[in-house]
Order: sequence, then structure tokens, then C-alpha cells
Amino acid sequence: MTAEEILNSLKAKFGDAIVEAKLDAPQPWIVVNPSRTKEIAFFLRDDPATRFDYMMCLSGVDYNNGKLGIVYHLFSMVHRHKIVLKAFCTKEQPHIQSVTSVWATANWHEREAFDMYGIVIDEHPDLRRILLPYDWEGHPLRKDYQVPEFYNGMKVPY
Amino acid sequence: MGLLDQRFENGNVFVTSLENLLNWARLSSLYQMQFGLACCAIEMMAASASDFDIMRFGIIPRATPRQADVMFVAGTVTLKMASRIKRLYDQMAEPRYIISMGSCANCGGPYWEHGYHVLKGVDRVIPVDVYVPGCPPRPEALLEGIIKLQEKVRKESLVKKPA
Amino acid sequence: MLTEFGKVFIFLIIGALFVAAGLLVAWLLRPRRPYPGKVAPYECGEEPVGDAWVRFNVRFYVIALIFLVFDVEVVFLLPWALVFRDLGLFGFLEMAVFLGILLVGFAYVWVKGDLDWDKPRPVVPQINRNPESHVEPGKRNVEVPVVN
Amino acid sequence: MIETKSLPTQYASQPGPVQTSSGKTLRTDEMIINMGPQHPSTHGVLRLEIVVEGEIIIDVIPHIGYLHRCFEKHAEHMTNYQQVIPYCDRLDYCAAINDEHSYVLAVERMLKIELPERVEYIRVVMAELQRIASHLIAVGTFGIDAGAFTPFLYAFHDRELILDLFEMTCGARLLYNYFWIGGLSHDIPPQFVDKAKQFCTYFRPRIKEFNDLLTYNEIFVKRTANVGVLPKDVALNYACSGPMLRGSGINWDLRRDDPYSVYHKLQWEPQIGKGEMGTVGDVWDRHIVRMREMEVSLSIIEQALAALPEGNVQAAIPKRIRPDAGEVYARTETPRGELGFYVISDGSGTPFRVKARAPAFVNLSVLPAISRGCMIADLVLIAGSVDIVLGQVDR
Amino acid sequence: MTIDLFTLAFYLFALITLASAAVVVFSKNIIYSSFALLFTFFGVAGLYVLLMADFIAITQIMIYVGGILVLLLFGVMLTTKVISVDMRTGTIQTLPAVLVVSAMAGVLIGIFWTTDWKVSPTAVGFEKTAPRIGEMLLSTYLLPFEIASVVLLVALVGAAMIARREKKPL
Amino acid sequence: MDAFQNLGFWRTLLVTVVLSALPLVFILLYALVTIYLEMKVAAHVQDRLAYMRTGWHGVLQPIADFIKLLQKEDIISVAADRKLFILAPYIVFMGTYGAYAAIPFSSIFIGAQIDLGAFFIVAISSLVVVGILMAGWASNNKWSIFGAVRSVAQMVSYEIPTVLAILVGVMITGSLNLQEVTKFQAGGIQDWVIFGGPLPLLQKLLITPFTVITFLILFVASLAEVNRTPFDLPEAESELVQGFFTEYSGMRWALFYVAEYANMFLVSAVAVAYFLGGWGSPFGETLSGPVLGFFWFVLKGMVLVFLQIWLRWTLPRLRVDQLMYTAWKVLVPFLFVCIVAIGLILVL
Amino acid sequence: MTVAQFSQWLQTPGLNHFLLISGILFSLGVFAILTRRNAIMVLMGIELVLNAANINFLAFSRYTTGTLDGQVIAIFVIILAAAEAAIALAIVLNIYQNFNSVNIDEINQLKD
Repeated sequence: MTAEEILNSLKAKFGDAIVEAKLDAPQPWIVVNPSRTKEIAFFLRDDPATRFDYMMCLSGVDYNNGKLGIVYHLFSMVHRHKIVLKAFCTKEQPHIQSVTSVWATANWHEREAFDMYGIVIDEHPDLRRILLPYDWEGHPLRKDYQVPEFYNGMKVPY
Repeated sequence: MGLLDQRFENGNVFVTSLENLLNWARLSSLYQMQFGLACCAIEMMAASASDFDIMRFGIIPRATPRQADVMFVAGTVTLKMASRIKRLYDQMAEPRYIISMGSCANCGGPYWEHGYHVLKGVDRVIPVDVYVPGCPPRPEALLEGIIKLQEKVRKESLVKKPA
Repeated sequence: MLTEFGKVFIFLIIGALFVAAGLLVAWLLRPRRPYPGKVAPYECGEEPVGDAWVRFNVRFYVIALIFLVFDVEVVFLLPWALVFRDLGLFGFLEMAVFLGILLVGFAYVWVKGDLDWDKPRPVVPQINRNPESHVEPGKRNVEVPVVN
Repeated sequence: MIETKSLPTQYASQPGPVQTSSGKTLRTDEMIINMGPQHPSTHGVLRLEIVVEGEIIIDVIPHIGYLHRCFEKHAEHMTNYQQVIPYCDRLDYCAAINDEHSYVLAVERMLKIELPERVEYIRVVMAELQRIASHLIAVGTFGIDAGAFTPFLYAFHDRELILDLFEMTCGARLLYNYFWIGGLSHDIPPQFVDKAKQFCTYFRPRIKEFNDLLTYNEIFVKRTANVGVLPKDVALNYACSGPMLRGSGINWDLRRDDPYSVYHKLQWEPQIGKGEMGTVGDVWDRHIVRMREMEVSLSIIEQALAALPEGNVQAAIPKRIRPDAGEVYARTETPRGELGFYVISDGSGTPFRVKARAPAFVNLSVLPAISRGCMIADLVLIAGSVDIVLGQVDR
Repeated sequence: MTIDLFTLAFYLFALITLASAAVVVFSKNIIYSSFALLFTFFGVAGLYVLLMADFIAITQIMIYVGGILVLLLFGVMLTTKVISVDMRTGTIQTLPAVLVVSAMAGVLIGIFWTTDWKVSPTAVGFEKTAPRIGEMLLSTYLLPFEIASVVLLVALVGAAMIARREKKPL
Repeated sequence: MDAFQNLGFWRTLLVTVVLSALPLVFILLYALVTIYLEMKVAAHVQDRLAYMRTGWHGVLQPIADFIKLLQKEDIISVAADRKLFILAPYIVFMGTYGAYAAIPFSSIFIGAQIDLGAFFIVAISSLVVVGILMAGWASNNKWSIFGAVRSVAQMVSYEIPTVLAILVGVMITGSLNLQEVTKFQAGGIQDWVIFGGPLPLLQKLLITPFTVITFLILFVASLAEVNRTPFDLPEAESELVQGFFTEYSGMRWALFYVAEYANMFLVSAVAVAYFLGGWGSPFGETLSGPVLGFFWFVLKGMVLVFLQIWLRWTLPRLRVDQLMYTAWKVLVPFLFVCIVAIGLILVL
Repeated sequence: MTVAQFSQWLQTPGLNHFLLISGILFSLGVFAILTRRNAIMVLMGIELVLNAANINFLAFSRYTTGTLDGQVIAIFVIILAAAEAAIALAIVLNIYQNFNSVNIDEINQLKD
């Protein structure tokens, strides 16, 4: 399936949940509603025509314009096609629905996105920090992150 | 009593030969704590493998800090790990020695500037005896570090240092 | 006069004395600098969660139990083994009956699985299915990806 | 200095129910053990919080991040794209070349540049040598996990020979900074080809020896067969890759299925687990996949060396690399699996965002699922068979 | 005053036995009780040796120390909740028990003391007890010997049956 | 020791004490040699050198280790049960050393000529079991407890095959006294119990397969008794850190270590005495004698110890349920068959 | 009995001495059985009692009969003790699994 076909079938099924799409990019992407990612993901995984059974990557991004986002790189082992999904949220309301129940691999990626960007993953089974200590403050990959002077009595900057 | 807790006022033949014996034993049998952190740990493993054979120096890996004499801090120490390293160091039985292996453990290495989660030098949490530079140091460098440590141990003394 | 068991006792005492002597020499030499961090219990660098003195699996008990019964049996077997050649076939048969009865017990615990240690009972993971969909996840994804 | 939490003189164990860090309350005969961060078999600083009943594992909660070295932050703060490469090296320090390859590939795809043939062939040779070296570490340490120490030393001895090849090429033993954007840092030395061929002929019988010593050892088979079974569909759902995925019987190799470099010009077949000793997808399968992949790599190296063309080792690229604004996700098959770099460029000289999709990170996330109900000894083997490198897991 | 070795050994073992038995009985910590039992068994084995029963003495160590004690220790470790206070074993009805036991001990020891035991003047030193015990087991004591195997069978089957526990699903 | 019967009591006592300390000297020397040997054998299996820096080819290494361990601080964790923690090494070492009393080192030297020597060795070794349980429990460390409990379960399980294998030896030799057992096989290599002992040819031929199997089982079981690979689960580094002595440091740990090495020789010595002719020369009367007897005994024991070391650096380790399976479902049934077969052959 | 006699008595351990030890051991065992709440402690008490009995058997065997019958009986006692310990501990464990306690009183209460 081409990206256009995927977009069409998504639009047919979910309508306004598909916010935006850019199909002429080298790796075409579709922007979806952050609160409906799970059902879209289930559809993409289970629909015989799309069958995106393999999530290559899930990345959090800070777009440096008040927007945070999660980028899903999907791949179908059966059909050998790829698509990129994106879901955006604002820094004030950083909520995106979890897709862990669809692709189990998303679990740790989403925790990482939470850890690094502070994106709250709704419906995530175990949303804790993953890389940084539990008592760490702030989300370091945000563009406006300030490195703390001390952590637990240890000086952080050189 | 604890002879190693005592300090003699001045050394005589007996004290110095005892001191030599004890130091010789300590430096010849440095049990290493089985503990690696990052890239340098691979070089540390290479050093303990057949080609470099760290055991020639009497270094045997022990899994628990209670029985270890020397800890190679081989790799980047992160802030999350630092407290654990401190705890492990604490739990080692004295006399104990630390070799800081690699730039990261020495000073933060390539992560010194933007590494918000990297401790810039393990000597900020535990005392280090020997620093081995390199990113990562070759196994030979680690062996050199061990020899340096042995020299340091050899110079330890039971006699009070002149004030 | 010192009997042979007296000598054994001396051996035991020497064993204990050796430990004591070793520890004494070490006591004379070794430093003593305890502080709270050092004497904290070790658990791979973490602070232990919960106590180590928890209860154990009943398996250990069953193994010790079976051992005990066999141990007792050995106590009978050893004197028999010392004299069975003098007693001839009759003695052998007596012991055979004894062993036979015990082997029934052995067979029983074998069959009932008491000789087995806790076997791993791995849980094979399954993938999540869509609660709204009716597609069985097992069926759907079992197909192997196409091979070129 | 860290403030040491002062312990009471009498170590007080917490009264009341004990809870795991994910909030589960323990039953009476369960206990929590921390395996790691300092533990001989966690391959670095992985910490596994395990809930056990007797020796049976009820739950495993991996705690990672003890080696979180802020790779992504560094990538965003470097002054140019080239400077990220050394940090890529340090992601997977057992297979640095493969990491560089992935990142370099991503940037080259953004720049849309064509590379000289020679570069691609050298890259293939290097990547496969590195794959062998990395697999040697994996199977060697796996032997230690199973209680066999000697195979580890044999593996490391052979690995040294590969490192010698790297050393004569770029002067470094572990972290090379050899693949540059648009080519290589410099050409291979003249005697490299012969030395590499010699290595190949030397190493084939060694693999057999290693297999005889460890892989087909009765005890080892008993320990590893039917342990840590990862079914196909679960492996896909967890997006496992590399030997982990192939061990589960899925014939999938990015070198063949999402071709990059010149792999499509060479003759070779991916190796998959067939369940010879037990179930498909058990620990033994993952191990044997690694062992067989080494042979495959040898054959790739020999072919690539035979076909090595003459030419330049650096494509014409602008002095200051400024890709157009846009994004790319490029992936290669590293020894641990699919290493993808998701690079976003805003048109400036530094990447806007670099996300490393680390195979070890993804593969490790399946560990709790496949080790439930196993014993502690099995957990060690399962963790070993995942072949994690903490630098990549924690980035 | 010279004390011969027998006397010395007797008092030594008596001391070990009684002191450790006292620890067993009076210790508040059940683990200490169990480990003290090791010394009691050992001391009793010593007394057996003094009574020329080398086979029994070694059997004592083998079965009591190697078997029953390990079993008891596992029992303690299996059932004792150390985290809570249960490790300390409470006592009940101490005073009546003390009275009863001391009365009983008095009577017992009184009987032992006053009875004029027919001590054989030539106290035989037993040599090579084990083969003779073996012979006796297979001749005079054949019936008890075979019954013992049935007892052991019953113990094994019964105990295994009682102790078995259904495997919980994970 | 019979030569000293005529001396006065106290002198006898003194002589006895001195003689009883001789095995200790042996153990210490042996431990130093074996610790060195272990690493050197390992190294030569593994293409390397191991100890090279302390003395010629590192021969002084074990001494350096020992002196260093004397200097190490002794840590008793606050969580531990202090009394039992301190007591445990004593119990373990007493159990080990007590067993040496019945080992016939030579025709003129045996610590205590007990009629029930082999039985005594097995019995007194159970002190080690209790000591290990004590050490593990007192440490109050999860790895220690796991190691201790595993160790105890393993040792008691493998005690049955060990004792049953010894029983086979008793059936053939008709004695539990290791000195007599050795004398029984004094005729040279063809009289060793592993080859059926000095029996008529037909019986010997019939019995030999069973005795060989029994000897192998005894060797395997003794590997497990002393926690050596492939049965080294109690202190499996890759699983349980250091097993029951995870919390022990310095000299206390060293004593466990020495006891462990002493046990290695102990089990080998029992196997040698029962199956390999003890201190008897393999050539019958030639090259025999008290001193040479000692040499033969130690040589045979060291060969078995060497085998243990060799196996350790070759094999992976079993899992605990497989270990129990091996003990109860393989070794014990085989031994029952051997016992019945040998018994039948001997009485018929 | 005079002091000298007593001292003489002390210096020549014989049957009575062993009986005395056995009596004390027996009483200690009974005391444990009577007073302890923990079922396993009760078991330990029983072991003490059985040991005391065995001392008696052996002492009489040694000092009066001069035959080995006492020793054979002692073996049977040890065997029975082993069987008893196995069964009793199994029962204790079973009770523990059902009531989560090995405290005899508590179990009594739970039963009601």
C-alpha cells in the first residue's frame, strides 16, 4: 500500500482524527489526534490491508515552538510498507494516548518520551521515569531545559 | 589491636621488614571487584582475557565487594550510578584501592560538557588511587595503572609520617 | 588411655583452634574502621528491599525429608554390608526385603513428583488483542513475514 | 560527596508488606532481590529487580539508565553532523562500527549523496568484522552466564585478532570513528586484505571448536533448550530484531530485506532458529543464530574482499554539512538488531533531533515477558541471550 | 588429684549436652534453639562414645545432625516469620510447668539414685560393634528390622503426602 | 600411632596432639598448592599464564593471598546475626578437619583408627552442612541464603549417592575402617576395588563393570558434595554472586575457602581409599612402604583433585532442578542396581 | 553422703552419672514440650527426651547387661525419632499452610 492509500483508509475510518499529512516527503507522515492514537494503531495493526505489525521506532520530539510530539515509525513485515505517524501536543497539555497495548515495544519508548520530554502518556500501564533517577527534576531533552547545579549533593556541571 | 590501624613512631628493621612483607602481600594479591560500567569495561575484560592476562599480577575477579581489594571504575559514572558506586566502595573491606579507568571516570570524558546525567569524575564521590587516561585506555594502559598502583602500595608505611 | 575417638575429639579441637588462631592473627593485623555505610548489607549495590529471612519453598523440606529416610536406611545397610558375606543368601534376601519395602516408598515419591525440584514453569507470553476487535491475535500474527 | 544516608546501628527491615517499585505488594513467600547494578551476569550496569518465590521468578522489573550518557542531548549540541559519530561509537561499544554505519547512513540519506563503490565494500568488510567481534563477546559472556569460563577466553582471544585488523586500519581498538559522512576517515592499509583473508581461514575451524566446547555441550543444551521461549508473534509485537528475532524463527535481516550498502550484491542467507534442541525461539536458538551468523559474516567478508574495487574513499561532500530541513529514519542491521537513527534537520549545521532506536533497548524490554516462571539461573541465561549492551540501552 | 581422661570427657560432654540443651529450651530465639540442638546432639554422641557405642554415636551424628537437625532448620525457616515478631517463641504456663517438671525430675533422679542397679563388675569394652549389630539385626531383631522399613515407608509416604502442596499458578 | 603406646599418658597426649596437627599442616600446604594449581591449570586450559609476578612463575601467590587476607578488614554487616555469623566458620572447619581424622595417609599414619572410619567421615561432614546453613542464614543477605539453602539441599541430596557408593566398597572389602580397606587392596592395581578387588577371576570379571560405574558415581557425587562444577550452584558467580559467603570478608572467608579445598581432597581421599587402593602402590609390594605409601596416597588424591579442577574449567553448570534430577533419578537408581548386582555376585 | 564420698562419686563416673544426665535432659525436654507454644519447639523437646532415653539404653547396655541389645534398641529409637520428626514436621508445615501459624494456642483458637 502506498502512503496515500493508507491515508485514505485511515480517513475513511477515522475521519477527523487525521489532522494532517505530508505525503511528498521521503518518508511520508500522517498527523493524528493525540487522544485517539490507540484505536488508530489498533486499526493499522489489525486491518488486513495495512497490517503494521512492527513498530520500528517511537520518538518524542520537542519542536521548539511550544509543541511536543511523538513520532511513530511503523512497518509491516507482511506487506513491506512503511508509514510515519505523528501526534502533537502542547507543552501546557502534554497528553498523548498510549499505544503500548497495541505494540508492546512502545512501553519503554513511551516511558522514555515521558522521561525526556515530559509527555504524559495516557493509559500507559507503568508510567515511570526510565533512564533518569526517579527523583530527577525536569525533562532534559526539552529545548528549554536548564541543567541543575546539583543532584543529591553531587555537582552536575563540570 | 589492629596493627594496620597503628602507626609506629619510627621505623626499625623489624617494622620495615614487616611493612615490606605486608605491602608485598597486598600488592601481589589485588582481588578485583567484578564490576564494569561502560566501554572501558570491555577493555577491562580484554585485559583479563588470555592475551593480556591480568591474572599474571595476581588479580582475580571476585563478585562481592567484601572480598575485593581493588575496584576498577571502568567507564562513565552517571549520577544514578554514583550513589551505587559509593555504596559498593563503602562495602569493600579495607585496605581497598580504586583505579579510575578511562576519561569518563577520570573527568567525565567526552560527556563533560552536555552530559547532564554524567558525574564529571568518579573522584567526586570516592577517593581514587590511580587514574588511567584514555578513551578507552588500551589494556596495556590498565596494566600500567596496576603497576602504578602496586608501586603506590609498596610505598605504604606503618611509620608515622613526619609532621 | 586415649581412645581413637579421643583422637577424633582432638582433631575437632585442633580444627576449632586453627580457625581461632587464624582469626586471632588477622585480628592483630587487620584494620577496624567500620562506619554505617560499610556494615550495611550488600545487595549488588542497591539498598535491600525487604528482609532476607523470608520463608522458603516447601521443596527444600521435602528433599530433606527424603534424604532423612534414606539416611536412616543407610544406617541399616552399613552393618549389613559388613557382615552380609558371612550370612550368605539369607542375609541378602532379608536386606532385599528391607530395600524392597523402601523402594516402594521411593517409587511412590518418584511417581508423585516429590523428587522433582521446583521445575521452572515458564509462562509463554502472548500479544495483546484489540478489545473491540474480534480478530484473534494468535491467528492473525502467526504468519511469518514474506521471504524474498 | 554524596550524603550517605545514615543507617541505624541495628539494620531495621521495613515492617509491613513489601512493595516492588512498580507498586505490587508481595505475597508472604515472595521476596525481592536486586540483581545488579553490580552483578557478574548483568553485563554492565543493568539492574533487575526480581520477585521470586523460592527460585521461581514471579516478576522481573528491569531498571535501566545507570549508564544514561545523554547521547541525544549531545547530538543536538554538537557543532556539526560529523561530531556526532564518536558518540555513536560509544552507544554500542561492542560494535562501534555498526553504530557509525547507521548514523552515517541516515545523514547520507538526508544529503542524498552517492558513495564510491570502494567505500561501500570496505564498510561491509568492517561491519562484518565488527559483527564477528561483537558476537564473540556475546557468546563468550553467555558462556560465563552458563558457568563455563573457558569459552569466554577463547572468544576474546579471537576477538583480539579482529581488533588488530581494526587497529592497523584506524589506530583504535574499540571506538573507531572510522566511517565518516560520505566515506571513510582513511583508506585501508595495503596489507589489510591479506590479513583479513588470513583471519577468515583461521577463524572457521575456531567456530567449530567453540561449538564443540560450548554449544553442543550436553549440559549447556540442557540448560538453554526450552528456556526463555519467545514466540514469533510476540517477538514482532515487541519489535525485537537481530538474532533475537531470527532466533524466534523469523527470516528477517535488514541487510537483505531493507538493503543498504552493497549487501544485495553478495551471496548469503540469514540464519534463523529452527528449534533443533527444543522450542523455536529458546535461548539455545538465539545462541546458535549468533554462532552461525559469524560463519555467514566470514563468507560476506571473503566475498567483499574479493570484489573490493579500487577508488576513492571519500565522496564529494560539502565542507559544512547542512542537510535540507526534513527528517529521515535510517536503519541498519547491527549485531544486536535494527539500529535506527531518526534524524530531524532544521536546515542548520547541527541536527535538530537525533533519536537512536537502540536494538538492545527494545530487545531488553521483552525480558520480563519471557522470564516469568523461570528460575534465577534461567533468568541469567535469558538476559545473556538478549545480548544487551548497556551503552545502547541507556544511550 | 588426678582425673582420668574418661571422667574429664564425661564431664565435658555432660556440660556440652546440658548447657546446650538449656539453650535449646530457654532461648527466646527459635533459630538459636535449633542451632544449639547441634551441640546437644554432638554432646550426646560424645556420651554414647563413652558408653562404648561408637556405631550409635556416629549414627547419632549422621541422623540427628545431618538429617533431623537440617529438617528442623528447614522447618523453622519455612514457618517462621522473622519480619514480624514470631521468631521469638513464647512460653505458656511456665510456673505450673516448672513445678511439674521439677517434681518429675526429682522423682526420676530419685529413682535413678536409690535403685541399686546390678552393675556388671566387668564392664565389657565393646569391640567392633557394627558387625555384631548387623548380625543381631538380621537374626534376633529381624522382625523389628523389617518393621522399621515399613515404618520408614509410612513416614516417607505420609510425610511427603502431608507436606506436598499444590503448585500455585503464577 | 601405635608406636607410642608405651609412653606416659601426658607424653602420649602430646604426641597425639602433634600428630593430629599434621593433617592440618598437610591441608595448609595442599591448599596453597591447589589454589596455585587451580589457577595454573585453568590458565593452561585457557591459553594464558596466570600468576607470574610473585616468585618464579607466581609460586608465592597463594602465600601472598594468605597474608593479604590476614590484613583484610573483617566486616560483619549490621543486618547479620552476629553470633551465628562468627560461629559458622568454626563449625564448617571442624566438620572438615574432623573428617581428616579417619583418612589413612600412610600405613603408619592415620589420625584415629576408628572401625567405622568411612561412616564417621560421612557423619561428621554433616557438620559442614549445618555450618553452611548457619553461615547463609546469619548473613541475612538474600544471595547468601539462596546459596546456603541450595548448598544444603545439594549436599544432602548427594550424600545419598556418596554413601551408597561407599556401601558398595564396604560390601566388597567388608570393612569401614579405611586402613583395613586399604590393606585389603594391597596387592597392586589389579586388586583395587574399582577392578573388583582381590576376588576369584570369574567374580571379578562379573563385578568390575559395576564397581567402575560405582566409582564414577562416587566421583560425580563428590563433585557435588564439594560444590564443584558442574555442580557449583551454591556459589555460582553468575547467579548468586558468591553464594553463602557473599558477606564474609578477609580471614573468615579465607577459612571457608580453605575448608572448601580441604573438602575437595577429603572426598578424593575417600574415593582413593575405597576404590583406588589407598596408599597401596599400584605395583603391589614394589615401591611400597610408609613414606612411599604417603606419596601414592597423595598422588592418587591429587589426580582426582586435578580432575575436579579440569572439569571445572571445561563444563558449564547445571540448573538446580537438573541437579536434583541427577542425584535422585539417575545416580541413586543406578546405585541400587549396582548394590543388588554386586550383592548377588558376592553371595552366590 | 560426705563431701569426700561425693568427691569420690564425682571422680568415678558410672551408671548413675549417665542416668543423672539423662534425667536432666529428659526434664529439659519435657519442660520444652510443656511450655513452648511453637510446635517446632515442642518437636525439639521431644528429640531431647528421645536422646535422654537413648542414653539410658546405652548406659544400661554398657553397665548392666553387657550385651549389645541396648544398642540395637537405641538404633530403633533413632529410626523412630527420624520417622517421627519427618511426620511431625510435615504436619506442622501443613498446619502452617492452613493457619499461617505454628503457634499451638493460636491454632486451637482458630479451630473453634
